[in-house]
Amino acid sequence: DDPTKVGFVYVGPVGDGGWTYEHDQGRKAVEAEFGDKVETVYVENVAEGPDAERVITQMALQGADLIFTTSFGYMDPTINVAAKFPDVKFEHATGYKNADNVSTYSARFYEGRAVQGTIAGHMTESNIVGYIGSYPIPEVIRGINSAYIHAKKVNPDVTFKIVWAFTWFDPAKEADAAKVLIEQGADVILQHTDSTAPQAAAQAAGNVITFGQASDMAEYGPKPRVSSIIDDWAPYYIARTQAVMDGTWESKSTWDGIGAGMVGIGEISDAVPADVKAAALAMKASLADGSYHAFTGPLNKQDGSAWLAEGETADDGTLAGMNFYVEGIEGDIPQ
Amino acid sequence: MTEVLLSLKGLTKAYPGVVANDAVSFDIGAGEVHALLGENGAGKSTLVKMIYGLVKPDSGEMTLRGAPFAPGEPRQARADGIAMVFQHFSLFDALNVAENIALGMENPPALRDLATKIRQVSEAYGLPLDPYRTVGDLSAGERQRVEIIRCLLQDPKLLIMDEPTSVLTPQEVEILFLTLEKLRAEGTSILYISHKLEEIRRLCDHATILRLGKNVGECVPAETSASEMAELMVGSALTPPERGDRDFGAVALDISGLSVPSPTAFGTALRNVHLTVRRGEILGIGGVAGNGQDELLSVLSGEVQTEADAVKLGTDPIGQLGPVARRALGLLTAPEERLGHAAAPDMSLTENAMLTGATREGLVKNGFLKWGAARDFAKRVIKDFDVRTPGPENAARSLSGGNLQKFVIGREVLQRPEVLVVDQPTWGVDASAAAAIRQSLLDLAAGGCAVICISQDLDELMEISDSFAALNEGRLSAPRPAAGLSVEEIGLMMGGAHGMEVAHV
Amino acid sequence: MDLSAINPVLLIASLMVAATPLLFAAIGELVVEKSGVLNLGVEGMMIIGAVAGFATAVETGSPLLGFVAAAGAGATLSVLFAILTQYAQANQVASGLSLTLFGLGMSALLGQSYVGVKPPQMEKLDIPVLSDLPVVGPILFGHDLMLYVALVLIAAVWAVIKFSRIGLVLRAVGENHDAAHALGYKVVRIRIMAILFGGACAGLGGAYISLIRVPQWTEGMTAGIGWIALALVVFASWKPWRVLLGAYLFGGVTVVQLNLQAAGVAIPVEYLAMSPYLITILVLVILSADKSSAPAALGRNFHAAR
Amino acid sequence: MIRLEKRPQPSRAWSLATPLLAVLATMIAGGLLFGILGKDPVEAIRTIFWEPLFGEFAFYYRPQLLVKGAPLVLIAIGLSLGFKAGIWNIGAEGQYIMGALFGAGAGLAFYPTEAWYIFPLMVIAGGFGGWIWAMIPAFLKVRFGTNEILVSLMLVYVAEQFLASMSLGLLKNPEGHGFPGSRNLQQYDSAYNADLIAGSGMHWGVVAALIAVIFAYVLLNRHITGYHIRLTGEAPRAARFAGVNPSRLILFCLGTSGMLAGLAGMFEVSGPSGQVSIDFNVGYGFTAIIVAFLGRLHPVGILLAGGLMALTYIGGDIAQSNLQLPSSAIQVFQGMLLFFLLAFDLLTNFRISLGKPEVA
Ligand SMILES: Nc1ncnc2c1ncn2[C@@H]1O[C@H](COP(=O)(O)OP(=O)(O)OP(=O)(O)O)[C@@H](O)[C@H]1O
Ligand SMILES: Nc1ncnc2c1ncn2[C@@H]1O[C@H](COP(=O)(O)OP(=O)(O)OP(=O)(O)O)[C@@H](O)[C@H]1O
Ligand SMILES: [Mg+2]
Ligand SMILES: [Mg+2]
Repeated sequence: DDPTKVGFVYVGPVGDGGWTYEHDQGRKAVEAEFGDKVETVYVENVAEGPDAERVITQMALQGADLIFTTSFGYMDPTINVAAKFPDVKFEHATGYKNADNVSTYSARFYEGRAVQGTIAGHMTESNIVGYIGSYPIPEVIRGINSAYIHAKKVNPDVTFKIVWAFTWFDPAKEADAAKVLIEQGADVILQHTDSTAPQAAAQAAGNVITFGQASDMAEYGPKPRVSSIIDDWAPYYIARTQAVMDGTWESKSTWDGIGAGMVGIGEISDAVPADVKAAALAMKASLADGSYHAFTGPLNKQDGSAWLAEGETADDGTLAGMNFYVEGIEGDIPQ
Repeated sequence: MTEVLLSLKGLTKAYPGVVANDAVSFDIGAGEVHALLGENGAGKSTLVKMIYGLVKPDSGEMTLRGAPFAPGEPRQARADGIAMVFQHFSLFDALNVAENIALGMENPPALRDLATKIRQVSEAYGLPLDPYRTVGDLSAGERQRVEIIRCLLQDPKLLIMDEPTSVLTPQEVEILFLTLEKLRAEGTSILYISHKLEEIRRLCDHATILRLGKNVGECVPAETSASEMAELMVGSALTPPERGDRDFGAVALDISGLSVPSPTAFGTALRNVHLTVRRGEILGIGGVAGNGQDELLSVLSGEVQTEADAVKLGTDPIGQLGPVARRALGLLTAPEERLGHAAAPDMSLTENAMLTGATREGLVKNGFLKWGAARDFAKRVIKDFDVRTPGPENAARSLSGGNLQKFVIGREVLQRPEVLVVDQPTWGVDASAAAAIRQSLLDLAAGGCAVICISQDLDELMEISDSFAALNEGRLSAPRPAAGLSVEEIGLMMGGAHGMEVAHV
Repeated sequence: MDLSAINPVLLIASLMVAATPLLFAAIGELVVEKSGVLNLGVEGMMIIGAVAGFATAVETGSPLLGFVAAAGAGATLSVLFAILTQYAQANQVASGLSLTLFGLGMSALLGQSYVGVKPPQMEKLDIPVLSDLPVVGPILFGHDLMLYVALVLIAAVWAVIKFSRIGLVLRAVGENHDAAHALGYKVVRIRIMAILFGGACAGLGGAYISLIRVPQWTEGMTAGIGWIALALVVFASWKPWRVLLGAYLFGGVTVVQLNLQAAGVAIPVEYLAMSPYLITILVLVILSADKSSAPAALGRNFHAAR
Repeated sequence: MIRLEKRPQPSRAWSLATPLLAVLATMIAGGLLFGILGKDPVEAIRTIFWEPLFGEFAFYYRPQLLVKGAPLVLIAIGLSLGFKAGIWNIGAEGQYIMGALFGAGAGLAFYPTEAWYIFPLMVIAGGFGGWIWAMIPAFLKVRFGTNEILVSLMLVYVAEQFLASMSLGLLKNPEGHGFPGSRNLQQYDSAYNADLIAGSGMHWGVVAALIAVIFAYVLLNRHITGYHIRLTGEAPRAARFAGVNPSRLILFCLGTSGMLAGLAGMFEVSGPSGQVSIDFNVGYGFTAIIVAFLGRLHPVGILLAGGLMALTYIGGDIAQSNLQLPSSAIQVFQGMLLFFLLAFDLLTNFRISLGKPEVA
């Protein structure tokens, strides 16, 4: 019988080396897994808004059984199209609107940030950690908070210098941002932008460590890149495709982390001392088995007001819309 | 005849729709001053461009001192000792004199040595020049000097001059002639193009006459009368325009104490200009190009605005009015530059009729254009002024220079102006059409219109004007009755010879 | 806020790096505009240079060969512009824009297999002793070869335009093409050479981004630098040394705003991010009084039989 | 030998034929490119040009052509006025953004009030936003002679930053769980620019684009302002002589193009797009420049060019998903289209002759 048709809508080019690239790796994994039983199609560089709605519709019209829309901005278009094609299943990444035939899925990257923060706190000698943010949205703020909390935990003297690039994509600017942070004393660079420009800047500077973002960036190991957070969509995509084939697909919201394999922690390199590596792996393990939550009280907000009491963990709603720094981080979130 | 320097045989060059040169043959002797005569468009410039290697002949050949000569580019011609002063200056306004000259030379010395050399040569030939001045700031006469010195520095065997005197005052012409005679004495041949027949009679040893691209005759100018030469050029006899008696009425246009800074980087400022024209009067304004003619016309057309009182139409101050308002009041103008100023090259004649006719001919209503009426107006101009064109839908660019000029003048004349200002009304127009245009100006004046005619053609001014004034570096001499003015007086009004005294620094 | 965290020496050294792609592209465009041609396709030529340089460097292992290839690629793309404007008499603004569109697409096609690849590194010159000097060491002697090449290029273009015959002819052609033609200069040929030079320089600028400043290849990575280069030429009133000044100023504003952010200065970030563009506009306004040096024939096409 | 001879006047026949030739040549060259990329050239070209118009799902794509083409046409019409007069507004993208921000801002200011006057107010605000943004380069050009190409372009980057800041701040949806982006105007009846006939793609922006085409046609052919615009472009000195005030013309052309770009942004944000977000703008302002030239700055030409461009976008996306053609190949294809059009334009103004010129 007919192969199951799976469509992917990408916001960037598959060659961006980051976000879209990893989604496309997931698509390839689906093809590898199911062979002739699936047919995958994708359209890249689809702008959010009416173009997205048109491309999603087009996939639905042309017989897709399952469509993954892989950018936050595709949320309303996905919902709109889904209403017109009740028999097609939709999967929207990073959003919060569901429907009978629309699931949402996202990854708890902040768990990875917790591991990074642990390593960063141990490794920094200047006690200055540089952080390159793209736009001040909950996703990015969550990462900053998580990294900070865990760096602070192992190194009370640590401070974060945060630079907002105000762009998703401008390698030259990212490189400049990394250089500026290094010049101002940072010896650990965390980034929430997808290019390897900061890695290269760190390498050029010498004694600075970095982490791969979105993809492993192993080519910069063992140093500056000492580890990485990898978006690994393959298991999810395979599982959801399987569900459609089996007729067991149901609408749900998925927010998976290290435990489910959606967030991968890249090989921790030998540039990290054994005890630090052990601490990081322990953190990873406790996050993976659920014995520890990255946002566990006592935690205060930046203004000193109480947020989480001793032992209390953050609820997903607050995390999803996080728009504040935790206590200790300097500077304001741009509004 | 002496030894032949350059011999032309059957040179032919065709452009789409015109044969610019049709089997032209003649010889130029060594040390000879050879005139090339012909009406506008007869093919003179084309011919000399072929000698200079700028234009390739379709057929025919040249020999230089007996050897075949076919320059592929000006560089080769220059290497063979040919130099040329262009009709339209080939100068670069933003560069200085020395740089301009270096550009016209094959192997110029270092700029500093060149500057010294320019000073030497220019003084030796009585054409003083400061090598470091920016060319854009020079007067027309000085600019021509740059061109001439550029040639002289190369020790030319043949010097080609395409209408060199049209931009000079009589005194400057005198200096130029002394230079040319000196060159002739040194054995340099000169190929000299001019419309001024008296000059040619004085200077040239031999003349070749072109008509519609063909060599239609030769003569020894000293032994031929100017009118004989003119008839050879035109192919028929000419009738001069008639000039009826006129009475002057009230003052129609009054300019007093007008000073305007130069609107462009390389323009001329107008300084304290006074003039009045009465109804029925034709005021001729002479002067060498670049002495403020363009600027004066802009001030009158309304393109450049001044203090309200500086320009009065009758008694109304109009200095602050724009072109449209002035046209409405009856002050019409026709600038010198036909393509791009008086007319838009790529637009049809109908559209060009709209350009100035909109107001007075009622071609606009509530901002909407009446194209039908515009077309009728264009047709009327074409018919009344004998503009040769298939119809009003043709682009202005497709007309010959003379025909477009007739259209431009006709467009203004037919709008029944109270005051008409024309700049170079017969520039590039053949003799009979020129006569028609002049006649129309005279008729207009006879009908009570005040006319200001700015021109560099002194003969034209003497022929039609009642009073005469001259522009010199933005200053206007006091108008004097035209009748009885001598050439010397006119020359002095035009500012004498620029920089007769050494250098103009 | 801690302004003392900003190290002025390092700031100057890194703004020099940030300015270098601009320098290459702008000095090339300056030569093009001096010849009277306005090529708005700088962005397209830069990105083609970026991908060609990157690919070549990766394949051959030599960043220098990469730069050679980048210059070649930029020049090759500019041939299209030359054909359109010099032979087909097409509008220069439209031709330049189409060049950018085409270059962006083409580079993405060519670069598909180079995403995520790490290029060979260009060694810093590290002149012994000199680069260890305090202050001047990192600023003057601690850079890669191409940064110096850019500076030499500025000096060379300045000297050629000011003192040489080629420069004189170039200026003449940009000033009055009809007169230059009448004197026998090959206007079209000279302009094509200038366009090719501009393309090669833009290519170098692009490769500097993909091989040194970032270094990596991703689609669209020039992210508007080509447009800034165009603004710089006007900003510099067509004077080479002012291009240097302008490039350092623009690079400087960008680097300084990031420095201020990192130092925690309480200016809203989005306004800091706008500042390079706003300052460029401001300087354009201030300098627009000086019109004299604009090539008079800029943007006008030349057709010999006029 | 090949030589070019300038025609005494532009050839009408060629000016109609060259766009067709250009499309044909692009199909051939593009087919070649697709072939090199390992795709079936005929199938690819068919997918791009045929599928959206007459394919199986044309019922859906045809309205989409309107949705995609309308903003392009609306912006391009405005730009063409300036381009005709030699005034180069390259920053329509910024004006589009500002129009959207002003328009959406005006609508959201009333949320959740429902009233008939909200949408008209948004239209006015959107037009004003684009207009004011274009008046910056216009004013600087008139007052200081600053180059409008560069200023309008720099202002695009400024507008993008402003957009980001607005969608993260002032206009952020309070019910959006902290995510960037405004409320969806599609869910706010008084502000929603819905299809006038459901599913037709015919929203107010399409109507505005058609009105703009007619307006521009009348302006250029029947009205003195349009005549002055053309005159200024063809012969600036003659325009001054005719009485055109260059400063006023600059203000008019930049202002109108800014206003139309702003309207396009407003109609887009309140209709097909629905919300202001960081990446709301998708390059219509730049693509419209190409559309304007593709349509040879003629209103009807622009209408057709906008349709053609929309076709290549929609067809290109179909080709991507059906044939796995990379999106960059589509971009190259569009670049080629413009190249060929510019190159063939030569035939309108020049005659190409081989060998000797004929003599009449
Ligand atoms: N490049 C060209 N293309 C087409 N026709 C041309 C070209 N140059 C000259 N012509 C035509 O050739 C003819 C001769 O022109 P030419 O310039 O040689 O005349 P001329 O005798 O120098 O006239 P004038 O006294 O006005 O300078 C004219 O009809 C002119 O229009
Ligand atoms: N550059 C050119 N390109 C094409 N055709 C030209 C060009 N210059 C002139 N012509 C054509 O050559 C013809 C003669 O032009 P030109 O201006 O030389 O006429 P003319 O002989 O001087 O006439 P008039 O005495 O009326 O000025 C015109 O029909 C014109 O169309
Ligand atoms: Mg003539
Ligand atoms: Mg002549």
